[in-house]
Amino acid sequence: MYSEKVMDHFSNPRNVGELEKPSGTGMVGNPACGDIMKLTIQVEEGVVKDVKFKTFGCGAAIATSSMVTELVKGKNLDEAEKISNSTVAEALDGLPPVKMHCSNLAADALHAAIEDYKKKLAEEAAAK
Amino acid sequence: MYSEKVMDHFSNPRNVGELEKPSGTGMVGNPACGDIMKLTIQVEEGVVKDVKFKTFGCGAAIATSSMVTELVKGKNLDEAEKISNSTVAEALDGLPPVKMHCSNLAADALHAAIEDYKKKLAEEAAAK
Amino acid sequence: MNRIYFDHNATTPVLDEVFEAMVPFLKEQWGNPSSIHWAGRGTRKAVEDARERVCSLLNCAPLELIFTSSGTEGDNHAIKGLAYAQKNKGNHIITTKVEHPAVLSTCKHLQKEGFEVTYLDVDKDGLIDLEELKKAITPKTILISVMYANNETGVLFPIKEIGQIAKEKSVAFHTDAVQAAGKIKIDVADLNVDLMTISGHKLYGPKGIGALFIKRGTRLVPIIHGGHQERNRRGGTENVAGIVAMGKAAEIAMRDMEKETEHLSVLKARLEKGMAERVPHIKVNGHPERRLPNTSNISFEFVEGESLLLNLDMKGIAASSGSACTSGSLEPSHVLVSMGLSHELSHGSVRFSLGKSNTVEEIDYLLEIMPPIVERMRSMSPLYAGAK
Amino acid sequence: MNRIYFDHNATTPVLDEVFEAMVPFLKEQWGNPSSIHWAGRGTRKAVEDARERVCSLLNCAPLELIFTSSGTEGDNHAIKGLAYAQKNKGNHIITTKVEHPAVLSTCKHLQKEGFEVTYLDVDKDGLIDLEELKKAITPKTILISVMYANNETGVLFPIKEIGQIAKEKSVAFHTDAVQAAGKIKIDVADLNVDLMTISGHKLYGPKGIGALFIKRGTRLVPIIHGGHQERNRRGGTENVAGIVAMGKAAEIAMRDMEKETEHLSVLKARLEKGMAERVPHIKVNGHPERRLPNTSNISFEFVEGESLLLNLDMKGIAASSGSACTSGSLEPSHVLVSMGLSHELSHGSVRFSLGKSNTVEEIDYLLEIMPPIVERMRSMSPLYAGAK
Ligand SMILES: Cc1ncc(COP(=O)(O)O)c(C=O)c1O
Ligand SMILES: Cc1ncc(COP(=O)(O)O)c(C=O)c1O
Repeated sequence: MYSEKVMDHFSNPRNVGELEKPSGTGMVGNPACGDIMKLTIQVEEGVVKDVKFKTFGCGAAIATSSMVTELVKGKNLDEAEKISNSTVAEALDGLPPVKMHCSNLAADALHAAIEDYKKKLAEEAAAK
Repeated sequence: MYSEKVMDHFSNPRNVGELEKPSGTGMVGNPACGDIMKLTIQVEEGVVKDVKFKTFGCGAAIATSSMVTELVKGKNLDEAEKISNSTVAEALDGLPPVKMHCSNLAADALHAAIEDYKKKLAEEAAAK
Repeated sequence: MNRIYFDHNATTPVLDEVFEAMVPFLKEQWGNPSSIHWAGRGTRKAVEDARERVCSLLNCAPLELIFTSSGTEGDNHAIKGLAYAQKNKGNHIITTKVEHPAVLSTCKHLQKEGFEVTYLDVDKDGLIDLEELKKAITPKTILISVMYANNETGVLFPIKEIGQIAKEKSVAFHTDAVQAAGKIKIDVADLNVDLMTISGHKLYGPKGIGALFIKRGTRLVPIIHGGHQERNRRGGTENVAGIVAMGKAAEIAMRDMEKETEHLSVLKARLEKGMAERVPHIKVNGHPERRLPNTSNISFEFVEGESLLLNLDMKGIAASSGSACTSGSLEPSHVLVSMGLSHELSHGSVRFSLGKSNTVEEIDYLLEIMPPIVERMRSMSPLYAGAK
Repeated sequence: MNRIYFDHNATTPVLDEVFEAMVPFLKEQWGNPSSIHWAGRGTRKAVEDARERVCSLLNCAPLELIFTSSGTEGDNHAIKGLAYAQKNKGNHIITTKVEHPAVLSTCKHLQKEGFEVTYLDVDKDGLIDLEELKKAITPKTILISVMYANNETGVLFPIKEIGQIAKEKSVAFHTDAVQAAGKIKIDVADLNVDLMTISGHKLYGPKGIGALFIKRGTRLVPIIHGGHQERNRRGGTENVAGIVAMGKAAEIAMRDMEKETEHLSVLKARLEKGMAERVPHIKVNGHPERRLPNTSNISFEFVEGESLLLNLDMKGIAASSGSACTSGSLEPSHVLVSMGLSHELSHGSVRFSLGKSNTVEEIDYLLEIMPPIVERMRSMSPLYAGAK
């Protein structure tokens, strides 16, 4: 059912955990769907220096979470925002059709985290 | 499908043929049903002395024809008239359910032959 | 006693290769194809590989084929499924008088539900008149169902021409190809067919497995609702071993088709020529050329078919009278009666349907024993006397 | 790697004895049971012998049982067949929210055709309220369909009591006994059941064969119309090898039932007790006592079922999450949700369904590897942090 890459990321997920003081946090999904992803990012000088994930979900959900952390690390925010769910699925050599929707939201989590970071930046700027 | 007795009478049918000068002739069945039986009887002093059959039909039709000739030979007319289709079927150790109707009309042929004989007798008597 | 099987249209033996192909799926690989663990993964792949093989036989795409449990189920699924799906468009179905009971009973059932069915006549050769078909089509016509090859006579219908007519009138077209598949080349891409039924046990696979071709875009109401199997078109855990067997059987049929056609044609010609030379008062039923290479339906005047079959059986020869499926019945063959044969001639028919393993020697043995059998049965027939 | 199979509710291996019984009907005895010649006679007898064996398992008469191609077909045949046969009497059907998709999809389809369906709720143990059932019955109710044993949780429904209610109200009663047959004693004579579905591949027979008990006098509209097979109740050439296999499987199930029940109960108790001791935050789903001897459905809080299954699979253990038939879906189990479990708990469930060949060692291996797997997955879960 799953590609070897998916199984690799599922069995050896990269960057599991939660950053202690993240620049931004993204949480997407819902329990009805069976997938919840939480992504924390550390942004320094416009570059994603560190990233960690926690995921409740199926094999696809965990593998896409892991993959998105690999893809984004070291990228600047512009590049990071261009990472889409299909970028992630492709990097994993594809996902089963039934998994293309619900369980493929790691990029959404990333974008939510970036948004959160930007919002915080704006708030900080406004507070100054 | 058929009992051994049926197969015996089918493979070695008794009394096949047509009497040259029968006392009575019975012909029953129709081509739509796939069975036609012709029974000729020789009656002497109220007893069926000889009997022969010709049958167009399936295994059951041929076996019942053969069996009825065996059953009736030597019987007086009263006894002969008591032979029914179920007597014949029983004597053959039964017939498949689907064959109980159409192909089981040897006794009918016998009764038709006896009727024919009686009619002729009556006509002869009337002619005298 | 030597056993000779001339009843391949009733069912075929399972080829050794086919049996060998299914064994692993009964012994080690018995997992449910829907399971995501080790036990299921191999069987899912096996099902999809088999699907591709069957698709090759018909020249269709894997998405266009579902597995069924029999030809009968396939016919029901195609006809009811299309009728229910298009009942808002119309309620008229056209078929022929000589279809298999799987089609006829289904159509009769639909009549009870308010559908109207036209049963086209056939001529003495067993073929329909295409002009009549055209005339029968009304704005309410939603489906034409005409068999590819008749099971009793082997008569081949002009499927491509019918498909063309159906296409012009935008009417869906189903063909029951149960007797054609594996015996002659079929190419659905070339045929304008929307639905095609086939069955495993008529092409040297096991009983209990069949397939239905559903052209892309053709919507059917399923007859077996359930899980997501077969892309929601037929529920139920897949008959994996049967499916694998059907795939193998299809592959072999493709591989051997040319050789087999040649082999069967030679045997059939020998049978028909020899029988005509040796037995008077016989009639080969069905169009002289437009027939399957393996099927010879012969009426023996003045005698009844079953009694001939019993005699043949006692000599080890298996043949049939009418279709195997109606052999429990006393009705004369509806196919032969529709072709205008008298009741006697219809009742007096024997179908010899040949197959892979039959030999010239077997045909010659039949030709040797048949004349005395027919002669003996005729001597017992009240119909014969007059004819002599 | 050692392979351990804990997914017997999805499908079972074909027993060697069962395989051996079917081989002759794929190799030498491949005749059509409808044929009157030598090739058909033996297979007709084999079919009828098998029917008697399956009837013994259910305690019904041979006339009351037809063979189908699957449990799903049986459910469709029973429910649609009864609904169509009695549609003049009423259009209301009562079932439960936790039926197998074979029943649920069929009922949903009937709703599209104008039938009304009541789906009874279940309580946290997975059982229906009999008072609610009684209240749901109206003069228009023609059918009650309640499963014998739930496939996901193993919960056993009070079939005898439901049958009594149905009888009092003169409503037909169908039970999907696919998961019960072969695992617990079934006696239709004692149950007031009119229709009962069973399936071969859940009792160590092959896939693609099932049976439907139809109580004498119960009229159904067939879903597969065709020849005269199965006394006109289901057309199509019989799946002889499958039927023989199912007969053998039924015979073995009868023979070994007591021993198996004991064996499975011991294993299940060990599994549930051991798991509770070793893994915190788990919940065994379904009524504590009224369950099949072989089924353990366990929710592991904070983690998702499929990821547990993948981990188990990597260690050679086959289990399932939800029913195998819906494992291609992302919906949480409708059964667990109906029992009031949260979406998280429903998604986090694993079904261990044990079988004949499972051993204490296998259970112990599972108990050994499960805690670290769950711990690892929980450490990755955003839901877990809060709970600690
Ligand atoms: C309770 C129940 N009913 C029906 C079915 C369907 O049976 P089959 O797979 O034979 O179609 C299953 C099995 O998947 C089941 O568990
Ligand atoms: C033309 C035709 N259609 C349908 C069928 C039914 O196929 P099955 O026996 O697989 O149900 C048959 C075979 O009996 C047939 O010859």
